[in-house]
Amino acid sequence: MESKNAVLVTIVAERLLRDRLTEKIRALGAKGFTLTEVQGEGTRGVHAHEFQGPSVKIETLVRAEVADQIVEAISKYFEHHAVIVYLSEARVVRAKKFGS
Amino acid sequence: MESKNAVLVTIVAERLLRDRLTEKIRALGAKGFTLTEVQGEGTRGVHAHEFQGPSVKIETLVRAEVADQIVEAISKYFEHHAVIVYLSEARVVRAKKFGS
Amino acid sequence: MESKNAVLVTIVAERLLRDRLTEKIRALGAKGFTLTEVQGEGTRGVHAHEFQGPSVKIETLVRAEVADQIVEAISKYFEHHAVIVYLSEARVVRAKKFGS
Amino acid sequence: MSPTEILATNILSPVVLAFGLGVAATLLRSDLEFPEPLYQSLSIYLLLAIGLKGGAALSVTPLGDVLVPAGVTLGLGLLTPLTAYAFLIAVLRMDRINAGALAAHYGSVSAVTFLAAVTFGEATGDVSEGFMPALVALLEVPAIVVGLLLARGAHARPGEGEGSGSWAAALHEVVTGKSIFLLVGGVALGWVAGKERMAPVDPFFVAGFQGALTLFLLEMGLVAARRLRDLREAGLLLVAFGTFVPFAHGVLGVWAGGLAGLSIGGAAVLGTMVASASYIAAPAAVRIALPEAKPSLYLTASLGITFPFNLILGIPVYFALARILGG
Amino acid sequence: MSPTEILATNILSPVVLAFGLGVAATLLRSDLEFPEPLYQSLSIYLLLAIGLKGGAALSVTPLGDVLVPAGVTLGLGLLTPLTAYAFLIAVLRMDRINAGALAAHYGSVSAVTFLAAVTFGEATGDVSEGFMPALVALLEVPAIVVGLLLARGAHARPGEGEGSGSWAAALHEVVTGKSIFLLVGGVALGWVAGKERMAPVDPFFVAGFQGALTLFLLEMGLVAARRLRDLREAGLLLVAFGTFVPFAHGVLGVWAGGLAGLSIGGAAVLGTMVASASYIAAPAAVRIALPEAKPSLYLTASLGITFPFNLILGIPVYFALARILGG
Amino acid sequence: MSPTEILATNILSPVVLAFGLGVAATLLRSDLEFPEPLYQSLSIYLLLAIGLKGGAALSVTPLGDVLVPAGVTLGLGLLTPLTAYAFLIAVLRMDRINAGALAAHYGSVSAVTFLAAVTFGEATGDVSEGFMPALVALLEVPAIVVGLLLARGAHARPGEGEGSGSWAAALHEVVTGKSIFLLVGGVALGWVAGKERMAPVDPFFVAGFQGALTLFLLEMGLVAARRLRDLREAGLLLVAFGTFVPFAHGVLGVWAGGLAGLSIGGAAVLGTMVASASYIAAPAAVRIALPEAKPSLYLTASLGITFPFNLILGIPVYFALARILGG
Ligand SMILES: Nc1ncnc2c1ncn2[C@@H]1O[C@H](COP(=O)(O)O)[C@@H](O)[C@H]1O
Ligand SMILES: Nc1ncnc2c1ncn2[C@@H]1O[C@H](COP(=O)(O)O)[C@@H](O)[C@H]1O
Ligand SMILES: Nc1ncnc2c1ncn2[C@@H]1O[C@H](COP(=O)(O)O)[C@@H](O)[C@H]1O
Ligand code: NA
Ligand code: NA
Ligand code: NA
Repeated sequence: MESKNAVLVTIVAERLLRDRLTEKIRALGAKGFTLTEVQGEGTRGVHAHEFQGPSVKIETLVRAEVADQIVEAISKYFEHHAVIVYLSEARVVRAKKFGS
Repeated sequence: MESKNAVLVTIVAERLLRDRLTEKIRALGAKGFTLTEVQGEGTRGVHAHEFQGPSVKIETLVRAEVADQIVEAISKYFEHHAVIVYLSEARVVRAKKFGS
Repeated sequence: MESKNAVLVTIVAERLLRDRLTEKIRALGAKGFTLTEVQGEGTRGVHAHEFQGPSVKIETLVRAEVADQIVEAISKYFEHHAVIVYLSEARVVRAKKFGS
Repeated sequence: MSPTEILATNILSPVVLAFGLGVAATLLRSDLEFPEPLYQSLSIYLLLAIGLKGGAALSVTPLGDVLVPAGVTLGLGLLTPLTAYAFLIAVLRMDRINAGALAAHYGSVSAVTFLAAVTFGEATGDVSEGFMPALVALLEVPAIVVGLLLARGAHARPGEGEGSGSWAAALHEVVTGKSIFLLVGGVALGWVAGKERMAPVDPFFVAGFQGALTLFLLEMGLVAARRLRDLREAGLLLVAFGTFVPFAHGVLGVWAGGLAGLSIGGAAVLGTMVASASYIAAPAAVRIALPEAKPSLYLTASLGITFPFNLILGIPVYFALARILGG
Repeated sequence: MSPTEILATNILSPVVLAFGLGVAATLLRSDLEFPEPLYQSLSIYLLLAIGLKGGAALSVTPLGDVLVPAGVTLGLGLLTPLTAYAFLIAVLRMDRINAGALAAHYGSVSAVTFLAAVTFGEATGDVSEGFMPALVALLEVPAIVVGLLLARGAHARPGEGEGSGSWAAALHEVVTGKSIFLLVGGVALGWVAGKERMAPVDPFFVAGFQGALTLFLLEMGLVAARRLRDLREAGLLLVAFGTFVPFAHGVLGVWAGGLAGLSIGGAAVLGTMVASASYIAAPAAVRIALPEAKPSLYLTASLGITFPFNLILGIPVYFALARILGG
Repeated sequence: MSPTEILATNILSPVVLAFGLGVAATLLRSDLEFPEPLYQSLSIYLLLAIGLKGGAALSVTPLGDVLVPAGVTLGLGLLTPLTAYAFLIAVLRMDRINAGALAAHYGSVSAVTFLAAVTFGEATGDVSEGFMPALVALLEVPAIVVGLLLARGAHARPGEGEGSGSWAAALHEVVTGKSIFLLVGGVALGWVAGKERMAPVDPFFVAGFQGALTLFLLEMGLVAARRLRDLREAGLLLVAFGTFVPFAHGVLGVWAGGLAGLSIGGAAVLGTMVASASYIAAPAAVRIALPEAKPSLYLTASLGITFPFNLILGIPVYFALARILGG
């Protein structure tokens, strides 16, 4: 099967952002996402899971433009929330499924 | 330590495919895999976890040819099952361990 | 936002190494990490989770030099422990946050 | 008891109220959610507990008393998938794959609905036979097989990517699937050990049972309410099927239970079993054997329509009916 | 009982000892840890169980007996965030955002501290009114709202990246947040079902309760001890706030409870409620409405300072006080 | 009771049947599996509950009655690793690292096997002393240390990548490892609180215990059966070791228990403790101190061979023996 490039956007955030972030990425054109419960440690040291439950890792395969918009949208939360986002390359089949 | 390239194959699938997929990738030459329980949303919207338990994410480091065969094998499930697969580059030490 | 390259180091290890590994990567300059509980199968076939609980996947975004040092440090465990490590490319914003 | 009293007794029971509470949580968009392992642990506990209770009861029941009810139950397990299937093909003009999938669900049993009926009987004094749980196992398996046969007959080509394995895999799932295994295994364990040896585990499996069931129904409410969204797409015809067919099955079950010589409570519980639609064992097996069938269809029907219908309306009606026929 | 006896009764209770055991585990760097779902499941169980118990009691209590205590509780819920806020601004010179965040916590209630007080009362014979859990719900909500208002008043600009949604979202969280929903929902369920219909679930929710609470406090010890590290940074002033203000609130609560006509046990439990600081409902709401407030600050104060303080010292003192005032 | 009756009583107990059910599930390739957190939660509950029970009993036992049994237990904890080690070196010609690893396991205790023995005694009327759980803690720790010393003596070079830390880390794990911490902590808690203060938590920790244990053994069956595969590779010699040595240890334990003045039940339970092989505390410590030892070896032996052997055959035999020696 011939495969195409897509961008894998990975977001790790404290749980309370979960629904806001998934709605956001859907609104920006992501066709789906995979959510994993994780624990983490960063520079902020918010041990949010004690009252929020575990943090969430949200992974979504999208095309480049969408990826940049997601990063843009999430950067709004950088100042006050425990959240990071990073991009990596991925090759997918059924590129349409991921909006490429 | 000198490192070599390997391909990281990531599969996200509804739980009932778990054993079939792990057996398949082993048969195709994967030397191992890492399995994570995840939740997800896609275009199909099978909320399978209600009766199957959480979906599974299967990650396996293999060499390029094996990676393509795995994608080939999994594409059989695209039509009717909740499953996606994508490839990304990784650098490993002990390349032998991963069949490279 | 302008983004920079970082290296994503992924470690999968039997649980008892968890604290040793997280301390190690912090000592080597990682600014944070994300930890996921996983199951796995490899060439060693230590079903450690029966007495240790699930294995752990540790992901940390660092700059290239740190990544290599982490691989170096972890290779000490290759002989006798259930552990793997691999590197992949990632693009991050707020490069400082990840020591780049 | 007057009809209204019977309805009240049901709606005001902790079990039904907990279900309502769960629905409310979802509708109010509360962030209440059960950790997945709690849901799984409660099902394991409940299924095993039912089995153990039924097995222990079986160990002190003369085989003769069970044979006829068992035979009748088996018969209903073979018949009801056919009636459901016929209705779907004739009235809903549904394709045979999805019709077979639904037939498997409506022939089979919902363990929780069964438990709600037993609980209701205890509250109203119409206690059912102790061996009823053993009949659940009898009713669950054949119905699923019949449903799959109805669909597969229409569909020589094996499930994609699974070769002929899929059919075998489905049968294997039907018989060794966790819910059926726990139920049957529990019956066997309780029956072999016997009522007396089971006494030390009663505080855990018997005394704690009602509370655990209440907690589980809270979660069921959360899950079922999420299905309500899908109801719109599902359409009125599916709602009609999900209420009318179970009701018809329920009446049939109560009547057959009476003929089989079951007590009023027993007949009503059997009616509820027949009326209920599986949403654990059946979906798992159907997803394996009929991947092309729409899960949203059978899950919405059994979980979003039929489960609440039986829980709130069906059960008290089946009991009232059993009294009329039985007394 | 002599003061020392009262202290002993408290410290030697399984609940407090379990907390100590948890602290010890963390200090000894034991690898003991509770799986996250167990922690979540125990909270769901405990909160629902309190609610059910309170609701069932409410169903057999003449409304008249509850009105005055309810009014007084409501008043305390509006007052105590103000006193906490004033203290933080005046004495600790804290910025208004963090002061408001802490005020929300100290006005609200810690369900576990409440339970420890009820348990202590049962051990010493000063049993509290059965409807006290209903008051917990009353005390929890308004205090959080007042705390947020105090901070937001100082801060027109809405929380980053959430637009005006954040304020609404926070209110929504306060009312439908899982801990409050389970508590209020449990009260409603128990009250609607009534004491008699709740009987079958008692073995699960009532008999098992003390043990589950003990297990939960073991985990609380693990969690609280992890906060001790942060104490150093927190500094003496925060420790002073985390002990003095709760104590003052406790005295106020005991006194007001007496005036409201509560029994000695009831007054002491009300005092404990007022003295306690929320570490589930409040943090969740505050994190949403005031993301710029420091979680390490309010979690360390409520979980690392005030919770142990009330558990070990506060509760017996509030009971002793209630006896002096009440007897 | 005739030997066959004794065997029957054991095999037909819910606990043993549940283990068999778990084995069956694995052999039938059922998809039944316990969520990891349920397994962890049940172990936490069981270990803490044993400890609390033992501690509460200790609080009402004159110290004099415990001293001799305690001393004997300690002695057995130092001796049995040596006998196991000698057997492995002499008969199996095993390298000293793996021999030491296994010695640590066979000197130590399997809490679940201990519980099965206590349960069996209650079923047959040979009730054991209430303070037995305290002896479990005594037997567990020293044996592991001796086992590690035997291996380490052969092996100056510290564990890879851990520097000299590994040895200290292992000792730390032995003493603060979760299973031992819960057991010892539970004993301490129950002993300090005293029997009377523990009464309110009894419904949770005592009444529910047998059922929880049954559920846990179902999971143990699932896990142990997975080990059967590895048996082939393990070979007959390991099977011989995993049955003969425990049996010898068991006989020794029963005899020594009698000398120590324990009741028939007590002696049989002590025998079972000595005969059993740890599969939680020991593997964790061994994996840290002896990473080069083969986990498949010690887990297969203790979990796949010795655990079922003691559960099904050993326990009734140790009780029969205790009767012959004791009566
Ligand atoms: N360098 C990093 N590598 C991987 N994950 C990180 C890193 N820094 C932060 N995280 C994750 O992002 C979450 C929030 O980080 P922070 O906002 O820095 O506290 C943490 O809990 C981690 O899960
Ligand atoms: N664009 C996407 N990015 C990440 N994960 C996805 C994406 N689409 C689907 N998935 C995952 O694949 C599963 C099946 O997708 P689907 O077959 O589209 O329902 C979903 O449950 C998600 O976990
Ligand atoms: N080829 C692979 N791809 C992905 N994960 C692997 C692979 N090999 C090993 N692992 C992971 O690393 C752990 C230890 O591997 P091993 O030391 O080979 O037993 C396994 O439990 C897996 O989770
Ligand atoms: Na049915
Ligand atoms: Na308060
Ligand atoms: Na031993």
